[in-house]
This record gives sequence, C-alpha cells and structure tokens, in this order.
Amino acid sequence: MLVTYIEAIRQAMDEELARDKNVLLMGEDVGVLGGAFKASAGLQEKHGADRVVDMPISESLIVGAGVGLAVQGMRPILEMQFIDFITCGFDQIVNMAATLRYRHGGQTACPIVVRGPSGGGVHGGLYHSQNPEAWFCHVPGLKVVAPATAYDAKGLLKSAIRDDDPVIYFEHKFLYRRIKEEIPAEEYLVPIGKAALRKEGRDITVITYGSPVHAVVKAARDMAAEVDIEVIDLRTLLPIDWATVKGSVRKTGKVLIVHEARLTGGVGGEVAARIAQDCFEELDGPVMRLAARDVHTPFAPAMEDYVLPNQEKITEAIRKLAAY
Amino acid sequence: MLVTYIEAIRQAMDEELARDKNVLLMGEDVGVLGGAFKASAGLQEKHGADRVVDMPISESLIVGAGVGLAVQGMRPILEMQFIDFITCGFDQIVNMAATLRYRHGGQTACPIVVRGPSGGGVHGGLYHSQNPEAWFCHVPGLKVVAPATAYDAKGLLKSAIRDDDPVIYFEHKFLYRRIKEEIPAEEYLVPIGKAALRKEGRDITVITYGSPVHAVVKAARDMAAEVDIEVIDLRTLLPIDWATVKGSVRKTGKVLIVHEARLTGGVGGEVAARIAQDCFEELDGPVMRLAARDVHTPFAPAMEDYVLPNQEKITEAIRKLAAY
Amino acid sequence: MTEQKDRELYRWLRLIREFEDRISALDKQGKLMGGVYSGKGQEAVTVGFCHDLRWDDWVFPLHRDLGAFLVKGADPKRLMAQIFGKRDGFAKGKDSYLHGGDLANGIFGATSMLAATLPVAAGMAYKFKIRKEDRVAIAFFGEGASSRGDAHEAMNFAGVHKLPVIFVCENNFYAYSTPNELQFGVDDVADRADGYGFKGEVVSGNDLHAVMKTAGKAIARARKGEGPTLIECKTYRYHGHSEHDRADYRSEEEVITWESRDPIFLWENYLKQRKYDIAAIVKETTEEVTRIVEEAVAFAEASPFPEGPEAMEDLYAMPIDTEAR
Amino acid sequence: MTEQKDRELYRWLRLIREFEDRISALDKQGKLMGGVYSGKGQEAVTVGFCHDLRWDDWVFPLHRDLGAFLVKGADPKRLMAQIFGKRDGFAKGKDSYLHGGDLANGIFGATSMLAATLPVAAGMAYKFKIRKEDRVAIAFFGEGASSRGDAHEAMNFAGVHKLPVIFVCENNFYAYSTPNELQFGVDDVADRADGYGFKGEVVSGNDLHAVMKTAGKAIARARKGEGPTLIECKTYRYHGHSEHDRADYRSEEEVITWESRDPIFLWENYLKQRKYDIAAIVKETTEEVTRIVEEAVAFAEASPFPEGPEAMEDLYAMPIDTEAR
Ligand SMILES: Cc1ncc(C[n+]2csc(CCOP(=O)(O)OP(=O)(O)O)c2C)c(N)n1
Ligand SMILES: Cc1ncc(C[n+]2csc(CCOP(=O)(O)OP(=O)(O)O)c2C)c(N)n1
Ligand SMILES: [Mg+2]
Ligand SMILES: [Mg+2]
Repeated sequence: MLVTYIEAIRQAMDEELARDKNVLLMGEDVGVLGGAFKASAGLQEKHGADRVVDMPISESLIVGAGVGLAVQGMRPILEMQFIDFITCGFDQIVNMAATLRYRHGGQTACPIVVRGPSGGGVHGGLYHSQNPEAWFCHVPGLKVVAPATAYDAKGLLKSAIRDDDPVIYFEHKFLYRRIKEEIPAEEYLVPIGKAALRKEGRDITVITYGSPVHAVVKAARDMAAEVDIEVIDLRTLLPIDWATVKGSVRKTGKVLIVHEARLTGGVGGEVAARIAQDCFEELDGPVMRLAARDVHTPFAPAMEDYVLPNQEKITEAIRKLAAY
Repeated sequence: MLVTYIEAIRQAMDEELARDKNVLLMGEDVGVLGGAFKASAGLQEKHGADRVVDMPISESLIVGAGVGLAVQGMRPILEMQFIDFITCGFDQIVNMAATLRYRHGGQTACPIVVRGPSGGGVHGGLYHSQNPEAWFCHVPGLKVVAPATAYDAKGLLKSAIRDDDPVIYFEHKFLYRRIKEEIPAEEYLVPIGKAALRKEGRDITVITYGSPVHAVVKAARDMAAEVDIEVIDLRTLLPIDWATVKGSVRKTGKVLIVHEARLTGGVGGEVAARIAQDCFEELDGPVMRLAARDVHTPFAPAMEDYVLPNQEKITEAIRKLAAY
Repeated sequence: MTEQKDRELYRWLRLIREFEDRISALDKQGKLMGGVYSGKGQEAVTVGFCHDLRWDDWVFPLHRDLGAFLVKGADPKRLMAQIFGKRDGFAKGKDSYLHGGDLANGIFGATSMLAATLPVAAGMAYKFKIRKEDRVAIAFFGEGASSRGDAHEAMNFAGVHKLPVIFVCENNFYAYSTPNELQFGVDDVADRADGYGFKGEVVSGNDLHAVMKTAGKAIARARKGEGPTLIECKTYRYHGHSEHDRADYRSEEEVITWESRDPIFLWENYLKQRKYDIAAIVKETTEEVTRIVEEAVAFAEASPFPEGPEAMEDLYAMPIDTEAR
Repeated sequence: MTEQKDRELYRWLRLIREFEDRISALDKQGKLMGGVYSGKGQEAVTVGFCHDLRWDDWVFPLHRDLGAFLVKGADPKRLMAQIFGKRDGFAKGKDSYLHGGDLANGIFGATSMLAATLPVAAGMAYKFKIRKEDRVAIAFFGEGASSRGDAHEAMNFAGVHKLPVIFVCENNFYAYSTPNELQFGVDDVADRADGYGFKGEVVSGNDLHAVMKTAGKAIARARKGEGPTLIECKTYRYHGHSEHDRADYRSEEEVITWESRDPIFLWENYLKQRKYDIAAIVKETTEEVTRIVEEAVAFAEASPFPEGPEAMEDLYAMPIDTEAR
C-alpha cells in the first residue's frame, strides 16, 4: 500500500478507532473538517461525533479532559492543531498526566496520546515551526516519539494509542505529503523504545530523528565512496534506545547527532552527554552536534534556511567529523 | 551585613523598587502577606499597593500582564508562589515574552523577571520541589539565572531587574534560611552570564549551580588531601559562561557536573555535550554527571533522599572520577 | 429526613472535624511533614455534596476537601497514612496530604495546580455522557482557583455538551491572604454560570440543609442529562491558609462571626429542634469519631515509610528497558 | 457626523477591503508564503473601534484584524512588506502576516496563541491606570479564542482593577470549521462580562454606526476610569478560515445572507441617504485606495528579503557574549 506520512497517521487512528471502542480523537476541527491537515478526514463520519470530537479552543482542557477519560479506561488521542500550541496545555501534560500514576501509587494508568504537527521548513514562522520535544524528554512519566517515515508514523501511533502511559507524538508537517512509502496492508506495530538502523556503516554514526533522517540517509548514500556512515533513527526520544546507540558508537567511534530542534537544551545534548560518559574509551573524535541555531525559527526563507539544518550543513558536518 | 538568602532577595527588590519607579512586583500574596516565604515582607507598605500587587491566581495573566507593562517601559518582577506553577504561565513565557523583541524586529525590549522558589530537599513532594530550569534554557530570547549564595541572590536579582531581556530567576527554597552570609552594605551587582569560581583546583572540575554548590564546595574542602578540586558555580544557565567552563576543563581534564534537577534532559546534558565536543582533546576521563534520578521528586524522606543528589553521592562521584 | 440519616450526617460532620483537629494537633507536635491545609469550618460543603452520591460517582477534591475523601468512602486509616506520607497511603508516600486519590472509591488525587482538576472532571463527565451512564462528577475548588484559565475552559466545555459535572466553589473569602475584592470584580462567582449556559447558585456553605437541597437538585439534574451546575458555597476556614499561617490579614471579629455560624453547631441545633436525644447523640458520636481517628493515627504511625528505591516504582504502567537490549 | 468624517470612514472601510482583496489575489498568484486570514466582511469592527482612538492608545489585533493596523496608523507599505515577510516589515521578515506589531503606533504584534494578547492588554491597561493616563487598550479576539483560559484570566483581572481595557469579541460564527454550538453553550459571549463585574454588550459588527456608538461609549467609560467593557460584534468572514480553506462546513445561503449585510454596502447606503454625491465619492475613494494598495504592493515587492544571518539579530536587547571572555 503506497501511502503518505499523513495518510499513515490517518490510517492508524482509523484502525484503532475501529478496533477499540475506548479510543477517541479530540481536538479542534478534527471532526467535520477532518483536521487542519486532514489527518482525520472521514473519521467522524465513520466513528461518530461522540468519538471524534470537535473541541473548543482550549488546549489545557483538551489534555485535562483526556486524563479524565483515561481514568475511566478510555484511550483518547488529543490533537494539537499545531504542536506549537502544546504550551497552552503544558501544565496538564507535565503536572497532571505525567504524574497521574505516580501520585496515585500505581492505582491507575494514563493512556493518552498527545499528537500534532511539529517542525519547520515550510515558512511557518515562529509559531508553526516549533520542535518542542526536548521539554517533554525532561519529564519522567511521559514517553516521547517522533517518527520519520510513513511506516513508523503508522506503527508508532498505533503503539502509542495502545500504550498505557501518556505518549507525546511529534509528527513532522514537512513530511506530511512529501514522502510516500509502501507499507504493509496487514496490521503492524512499531514498538516504542526501539531505534531503527537506517543504514549500516563502520566509520561514523549519525544519530538523528524526525525530518532530518531523510537528509542524513541521503548524505550517507551520496558520501558512500568517502565514508561509511551508520544512520540511527531514534524514533523514540523518551526513553532512548541506548543499547542500539551505544552499540553503534562502540563500533564506529565517531558520532554526529542531528536534529531540527534548537541546539542548546535539545535532545542532542542528552544523547551526546550519555555517549561521552559511557563510551569515552571508544570515541575516536568529539561527539558532534548539528541542530538549529539558537534562535526562533524565522519566516523569511533565507533566514529559515540559515537557522535550520539542511542537506549541505549535514554533508559539511559529516566531512568535518570524518576528517577528524 | 549578615543576611539570609531570602533576605538578600528581599533587599534586592526593595532597593530596585526604591531606585526606579518603573519597577513593580506582582504575584499572589506578595502584598499584605509579604509573600508565602516573606520574600516581599514590608514592600507593599513601603512602595504602595499599586507597585506591589496582590494578583489573582492566574499565572498566565501574571506573565502576560508583565509583558504589557514591559512594553510600556515598566520593569515588572513576576512572582510564582512556587516555581512549580510556572507551567501555568508557560505559554506566556516561551511564546509571548521570549519572542516579543524578535517578532517585533527589535522595536521593543522585554524587561521582565519571573522568579520564585524552586528546589527540593524540604519534603515538598511533587509540586513543591521542582527544578524546571532546563525547559527555559532551551528557549532563545530568555536568560536564566540560579543563584547559590546570598551575595549572588541579591546581585543577580538586581541585574535581572535592570536587564532589558526576560530573565527567569530560580531561587532555591532550601537555601532561603539555611545560609547566612556577610554581604556588602553598599550597592553591588552580579553580572548575568558570568560563572563564579568557588574554589581553585588542578585535578578535577566540578561544575554545578544552585543548592548543590554548597555540598560540592564542602566536598572539595573535605577531600582536599585526596584530590584538588576546582568548583565552578554557573550562576547563569542561559547563556552559560563557556569561557570559564572550558578554561577550567582545559586545565584539569576531568569534569563532573552536578545539579539537583533530573538527569535526563537537564542542563548538565548541554554542558557535558559542549565540553565533550569542544574539549575532546583535553579530556582525561569521561564527563560525568550527577543529578536527580529520572523520576518525580517524592515526598517521603528516604525516597526523596534516594532521588536527589546529596553530600554522600557527590563525594562518591568525585572519587569515581578521580580514580579514573 | 429520617432520624437515622440526620444522625449519620452529624457523624460525618463530626468525623471530619475530629480528623481535621487531629491533623492540626499532629502538625503542631511536629509529627507531620509538608503543608497541612485545614478545612475546619467547611465540613458541611463536602458532607452535603458527597453523602448521597453513589460509589460509582466521582469527586475531585482540592487541598481543603479532606471531608470529601471521608464521606466518599476513603478508609480513614489509609487517609491518615497518606497524610503522614507512609507506604499505606494512597500515594504510597510519593506525595502527601490530598495529592493522592483513592480511585477505587471515585476520589481523584489533585495536583497542586489549582483548578487543574476541573478539566479532568469535565472529561470524565464527557465519558459518562457518551456512555449513557447516569453518574456524576463533582469538582470542588476555592474561589481563588476560580481565577485560573482551567476553571474557565472546563466550565465552557461542560456547557457545550451539558455534561453531568457539578462545579462546587467553596468561597471562604480568602485565597491564602488574598481577599475576594482582589480576586474578582463580582460578589458571586456563581454569576459566571450564565456565561456558560448553565445554572449558577449561591448557597450558605455552613448550612447543611441548604447545601444538601441545592446539591440534591443539581445531582438529579446531572443524572437526568440536564447538564452542569455551578454552586458557590459561602463558607469560612477557621485556620490560616496552612497551619503556619497566622492569618493576620483578617479580623478577629470576622472569625468570631463565622464561628457563630459553625456548621456543626447549626446541625446540633437542628437535632435539638427535632427533639432527638442530643446528649446521647453527642456522646455516642464523640466516642465513635474519637475511636476512628485514634485508630487511623495508630495505623498511620505504624505504617512504614517507603524505602528509597521505592521512589522508582509506579512511574510507568508499561516500563521499557532501553539499556538492556 | 460631518460629511468629512463620513467619507473618511468610508475610505477606511474601502482601504481595508482593497487591502484584503489584494492579499487574497497575491496569495492565489503564489506570491505570498504562510497563512493568509482574510477579514473581508468584518471591516466595520476594526474601523469602528480604531477610528476615534488617539495615537497613544493601544490596539491588540488578532489574525483577522488587518483593519486595526491600517486605521491605527500603520504605514500600508510596511504592512504589506510585513505580509510578504520582507525586511521592511515590522518584524523585518522574522514573522509574517499580523505577528509583527507597529509599536510606535500602538499596535501590538500577536503570537499565534489565540487570546494570549488579552493578558498583555490588561497588563498595559494596568499601567495606564496606576499612572493616571487616560489611555485605553483595545483587545480584539474571535469567539473561538474566547474559550481559552487566557481570555478568562485577563477579563477577571481587568474586572478586579476596573482597567481601561476593552475586549472586542468578533463573533463570526465559526472558529475555523467549528460552529458556535460546539464552542460554547451560550448565544452571546458578551454574557460573560457579568461574571467579571463589568458591562457586556452585543452589537451588529457589520453596522459601522452601531459599532462606533458602542465603541465610543466604552472608550469614554474607560478613559474616565469606569472600567472595562466586553463588546461582542456579530459579524462574518466571507472567506474560509485561511485562503486554502474552502469552508464547506457552511451553507451558501448563509454566506449570501451575510453578504447582503455587507458593512461597505450598508455604509454606502447611508451615504446615499445623506444625499452626498455618492458616485463621486465612490470613484474618488476607489482611485485612492487602489493607488495606496498598488504602492504598498510595489514597495513590498521591491523590499529585499532579509539575508540568512539577519536571523540572529533582534533576539536580545542586551546580548551577552559568553564565549569571548
Ligand atoms: C496554579 C497555582 N497557583 C498558586 C498556588 C498556591 N496556592 C495554594 S492554595 C492557594 C490559595 C487558594 O485559595 P482558594 O482557591 O480560595 O482556596 P482556599 O485555600 O481558600 O480553600 C494558593 C495561591 C497553587 N496551588 N496553584
Ligand atoms: C491556542 C491556539 N489554538 C489553536 C489555534 C489554531 N487556530 C488558529 S485560528 C483558529 C480559529 C479561530 O477562531 P476565532 O477565534 O473564532 O477567530 P476567527 O478565525 O473566526 O476570526 C484556530 C483554532 C491557535 N492559533 N491558537
Ligand atoms: Mg478561598
Ligand atoms: Mg470566529
């Protein structure tokens, strides 16, 4: 089945809504409109307005209500129209949902999924380009995923919906219709907590996730004659699949971490720190990072391009590390 | 003048309120009560109810109103009764205040200070023990400070109030009345962006900030016969004083980072990553981190102690690194 | 009401009062850690709203609603252990006071963030509605918490779907030190209901009869699918915000005035008017509640504190070990 | 009103309309990037509220309030450059559309987060109040944005201090695709004002006379220290939510009905009734607004895009170089 990334998301929700009557989708304009990006096109018609719910513009309520439903055994998918608006529901995520089970001494689970379009490269400006995953990776009790392929988008979303813990699911809007992939017709899941080896290699490990995965894989292919690159797509950012990461680093001895989120305080810092501590003896060069510059994502094309990582910057960073 | 940490904070606000009519203090119970911890005792009486304002329980409004005041040239200090509640004003901080100048192409500054009691060790449980600084260190446009001494508490708060950018000021409630220091009677400032060398040493650099500074300094003194420890108190977490950090690391070749916030996604990851990349050649051992375990800060004493760093864990970590 | 119910209600008022008093005493003795937020003086609100609920209804108490725990069915022993931060508390010591709920009895544990439970209650009520269950969710909050955005978002959503949720505002005239004039520009928070499309009512929160009447009607409406109600109970906390707050911001006269309307005093008066054997009732009840609270304290004191490593438990329902592979 | 003012108002309505139409056309031609949110059909609201403001009053426009920029004094050329994301825009290309304000003219640039400007407006009004300045802050927002917690917190605070802020709710019956019935449980958002202790009014947002009358009274009250007002303007956006929204969720009949109440049409009718030389006015105005918009487009097209490294500018007012030391 040849599907786009966003169609994969739609299918995941459709299948899970059909499979389990406790699954709900709630968000602004997810019903009649089928979502601002059509991620839920047709789902309200098919599954009913009770279960695919057009919500008021109240992100905090959306998440909070999701927790109330979860306590009743429901499994709500909570859409942020753009992931940038997750800041408006921040308290409910980090203090209400992430602590629910813990502060009840294990009496309950909290099976909610918060999802929405993240990422830049589409001239979205300050509030339609954000990659806020690092905030949530600092919050115990949450799980965080960020698929880069249509296959993973579907499989991880289905896993997230079935997961008993709160999962923050970052989809990348740049990929929505730009990638098309063959995925299985039959049902499948992608496990949370497991990275994907996108390409094997012996010289350098590039660790990445989300939109840059594609540019990194391309770079790895294009540069094959120069350097043998191993590409790891983290997919899950909390918890990170350290076994896979460290296994690769121990093999190659050189690491570049690439993400679209800003450098300072980004997920790459944690990954680099962990490698620097645990693989110190095996490193043949500094753990390098390539990420967005430490500034908001600006609107005008040249500035946006200046700020975000791109193919050229990735190639350059790999060369620099290879030459080390 | 012998003052506690909290008295230093009170003095800073008092002096700045007196110095500049544009300075305001707004927060819940800051007026008649003088603050939940008495950080603003007597200030409303002295400076008037218009300028020391008891606010409704509306953290988002408090920060947003502060931005409106800032655009008018005022310099509001915005108190969160506990810093944990900053999540309720999160959007206004990261999307409104941090972008104000940027999205106006430099037309305005945003001189607000958001401050409040952070930190654990006082059996405060999940919502009165948080150290959420890492979230804000990932947000360009903000400055983040976290004083460890009464001297710095006063000098940094005065600098923050005079700074034209939004400053998030994390005070540590464990230190409020537990430390007492001699500070100058005459006015002084502590510059934002400058770390403090708490002790010189040649063998190991311990980088820390906030409450653990005291335990680290004690360890450095106690272990002087074993190992010569250099202690850096970052004081400002965004931006970090890389010149001081790297200078020290280049000298000692061994680094331990200690903070009370949780390990994963904490500020220490960024510091470690930066050192691992930029000082790779100079490192004689892995960059190590000691931080809270990746879980919420629990209430019961043995669990809280198990989760947070303490004197014993610091000593142990230093020994491990020294032995490397 | 039958004599039995009249006496039962009295027993609840007294049990809560005894519990609150004992907690304050324990705090004074330095036996408790963390904040203690006495609801003494407000007992009629929680008794009035919780007494006639079914076990499968839900309550969302805030920091001063210890009574809601008791009346809704929480084991006094475990509640006391919770307050001590012991392993037998609802949170197994992970948090204290009222942050751990007793879910099996339909009692939700709040975060500290005031009003954050209101969206949760509304969401749960949405489930009751779509599953056609005639259950209700009762969300308690102080008048100070009414200022938070979450209160608004929750009430607005409840209004859209006419959800079986009841918003109970306990207006005790102060949020910590902040008086109502600095909290909102109206006399009655209940006025807000109009702006959400449901009924708002003001009631004397110290008058158990009045509370029960209003609560009963609202609960019946909710069960019948007629939507939410916002009920503002005017009441008073005798103690400071927490036990270490001397509450200098209010006058002695004000405190005395409210003490003269004490809910237990009023109810005893009613029992007298009904010509019950008040002396016997008081004696019996005093013995019973004293015993219950004694047992609770003994249990809590005997309950062990959790060990350090237990801190790592109960974080995830489906943990993933990513180091091991 | 004088003929001069009547004509001036007409000119503003027409200039905004021309601006909106041109932006839509430019978007169709692929000349714009990012979202375009046409306020076509809602012009009378912004003209009515902004026309009689002083230069030192402030407006807080949201995504559909392009008119507020123009009437409050923003240079049409720079506004167009802003929309193009060019260096001469208010944001110097850092963000587009209405996210960059023109602070020298008292126009605040919004974030995308709906209703987040309301607390800012309230805070600014607090300054006007304590400094005894008879200035006002006008915060515009859609009926959808009214559901957000920030709207509540801002109005509540404004009510406490009787601040000189006016909350203007543009109820155009849809928030993207979401109709009012799913947004709130009431007919009129203005009903909420009662719950904050100030006046709420509903007015036809397409009727410039009605808007100006209501706005004028509210502004006068605010200047005199008599506090805030919540004014709900019932109006309609002709276009979809953004230019790529076909707005299938509403009926053609509904659109036509609203077009028949077009604010410009109504105003022209009024000018006719006043027996002004309508043909001449229309001709003259058309020429003028066309010229202004032409010039604005020419300016914006000629304005350079910022270079990459300019992305790093304007982040901090007091930058600190921590690498150098
Ligand atoms: C979001 C948030 N802000 C601030 C606080 C700190 N705080 C705890 S209780 C309280 C006063 C609450 O007043 P009210 O809601 O009237 O309840 P009461 O204590 O009077 O019962 C405050 C400000 C908090 N818990 N949550
Ligand atoms: C906090 C937040 N949530 C969601 C959005 C996405 N969004 C942009 S405009 C819009 C609809 C707004 O409706 P309304 O407030 O009625 O204004 P209108 O567009 O009708 O003028 C939505 C949901 C947003 N900008 N901010
Ligand atoms: Mg109160
Ligand atoms: Mg609308």
